[in-house]
Amino acid sequence: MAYEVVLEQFTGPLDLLLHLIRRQEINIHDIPMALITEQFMDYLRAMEELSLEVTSEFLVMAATLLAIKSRMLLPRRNREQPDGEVAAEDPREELVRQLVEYQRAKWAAGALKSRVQLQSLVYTRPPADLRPYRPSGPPVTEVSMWEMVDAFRRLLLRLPKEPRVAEIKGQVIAVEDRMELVQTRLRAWGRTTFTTLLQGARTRAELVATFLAVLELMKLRVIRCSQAAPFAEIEIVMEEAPT
Amino acid sequence: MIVSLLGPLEALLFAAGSEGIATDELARLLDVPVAEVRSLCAQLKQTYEDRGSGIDLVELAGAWQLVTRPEHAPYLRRLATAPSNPGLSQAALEVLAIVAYRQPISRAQVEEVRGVQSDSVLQTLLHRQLVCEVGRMEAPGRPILYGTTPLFLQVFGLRSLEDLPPLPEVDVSEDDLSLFHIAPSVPRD
Amino acid sequence: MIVSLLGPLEALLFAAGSEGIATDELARLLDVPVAEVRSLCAQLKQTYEDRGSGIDLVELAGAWQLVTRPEHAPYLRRLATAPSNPGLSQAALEVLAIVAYRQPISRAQVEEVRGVQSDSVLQTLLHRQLVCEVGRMEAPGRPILYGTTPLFLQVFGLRSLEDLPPLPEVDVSEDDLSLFHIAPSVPRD
Repeated sequence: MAYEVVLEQFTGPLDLLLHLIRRQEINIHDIPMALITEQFMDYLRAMEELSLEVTSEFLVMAATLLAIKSRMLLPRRNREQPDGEVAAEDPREELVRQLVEYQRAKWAAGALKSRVQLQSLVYTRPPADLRPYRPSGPPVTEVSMWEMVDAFRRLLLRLPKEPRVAEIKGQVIAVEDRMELVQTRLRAWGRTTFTTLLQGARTRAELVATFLAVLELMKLRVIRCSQAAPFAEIEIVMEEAPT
Repeated sequence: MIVSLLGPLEALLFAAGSEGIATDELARLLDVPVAEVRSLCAQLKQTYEDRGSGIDLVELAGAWQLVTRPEHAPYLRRLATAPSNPGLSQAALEVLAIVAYRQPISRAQVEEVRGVQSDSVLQTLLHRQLVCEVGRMEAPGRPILYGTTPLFLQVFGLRSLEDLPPLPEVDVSEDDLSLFHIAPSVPRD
Repeated sequence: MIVSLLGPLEALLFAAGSEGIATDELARLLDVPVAEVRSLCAQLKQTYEDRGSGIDLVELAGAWQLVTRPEHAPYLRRLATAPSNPGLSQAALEVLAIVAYRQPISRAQVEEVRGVQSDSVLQTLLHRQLVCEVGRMEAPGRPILYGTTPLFLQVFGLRSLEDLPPLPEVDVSEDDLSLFHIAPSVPRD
């Protein structure tokens, strides 16, 4: 199936859903969940293929759609209305309410956009220099320096806060390196124990990598492990070199 | 008497330029009641219209202001200084629209309508002084409530919030929406 | 045809502000011969006279310029001394503060800090001779750099720029700020 490559940026999952609904000319109050869910998932897949970031909100919406879709397949539970009437509960109800609300917001955003576009065609002029009309004295008398400082401080407060960035330094510990290390040790010492090997490890990642290295070396039949009794020390020796 | 005040009114508005003058301030400057200021402004606006003037009189964010007419923008664009198009993203327009129509509103409420995190967009709008904090909600955590600023009214050419186009009551028809589509000429199917 | 250009002419002159526009520049902007510009300007001037407008069109030093009429000076005097029109708007104070503390600074840099277009505010400050051009930036387009003037020091009672109170660089705690918001009685010297 050929994806329609929509390079339009959707502002969120509701925006995308609304687009799909409009494209299919679907009644918003009667959304065919299977179809829409499938198309939504297709779109996410296409986004991934294009290496576009799929934010968590899209994934949450995908899960919601799947949940609604599966609930649609179940026999409808009935629920008692306040007036005693029994009405079938539609699993889509909340989603429809959200979509209708969002649709209104989108309409309003469009209305604002055309207004700002119109307004950008309107020019004005800077205020005239009224100094000649002032009786006497300096042009600005009613402001003190502190008012200006206050203005600047208020501005500083208004500035967007710098996003806090925590740098996570990843220390990459390759299993291959650990395998190399284990073999070096064994060549030097002839034999060792599992505990001894792990003693040098300073981080969880190092522990895991060393453990994986031992497993891998066992699988490759480079080393042999033996244990005298349950929970006893695991002894590690080099396999006899194949002759 | 009334006619003779049209000249002073125009001179005052001309001198005030982009700062504009509020109705009550004009009443003080011209020494007439507020109602008469409104009538004078209406007359001046009509005069401009009647003679196909390049100037128009508008009320923006509570202040009367002389501006050029949109249809003359092509000529004015050739002058060096152009008014800024604030260049708001689709997301920013969405948040702004929700704040404008639903104010006072908390960030969480904005996000509920949009279905998407809106923190950074809101920060941008705050910084650009299109929205501001207007109070706190009486709820756990006392979340900040946001509203629009006078600059918002100015940028969007609104006299007041009542000037916002009314929201479609229930459903928006396909046609209404397509008006605001960016590229309706691109076939969608 | 000629009539229809009166609107654009008026819009251009209005937006040009106190600098005015030279005849040949108007000819270029309106795409008509110089002789026609003169005729159009004469017509516009006549229009203002006929309706007792507050505006007049004059030719000063080769540039056409819209001005207010001398007979309306008493009203403008009121505007100039209006108590509700203190020297500088909040926006002007903000721009002035940025220029004062960060000079030399370009308009684009001021706008970056404020997040709002600051062209007309900067114009106002230039006009009031509180800021002035101090050079050009070595950057594409060689943007103008602004700084404060001697008049700025005089108006704010400063011996030199070193007299400006030091500012907290980035992190201003809420408490610090509220001190400044509420208590302007902080000793001034």
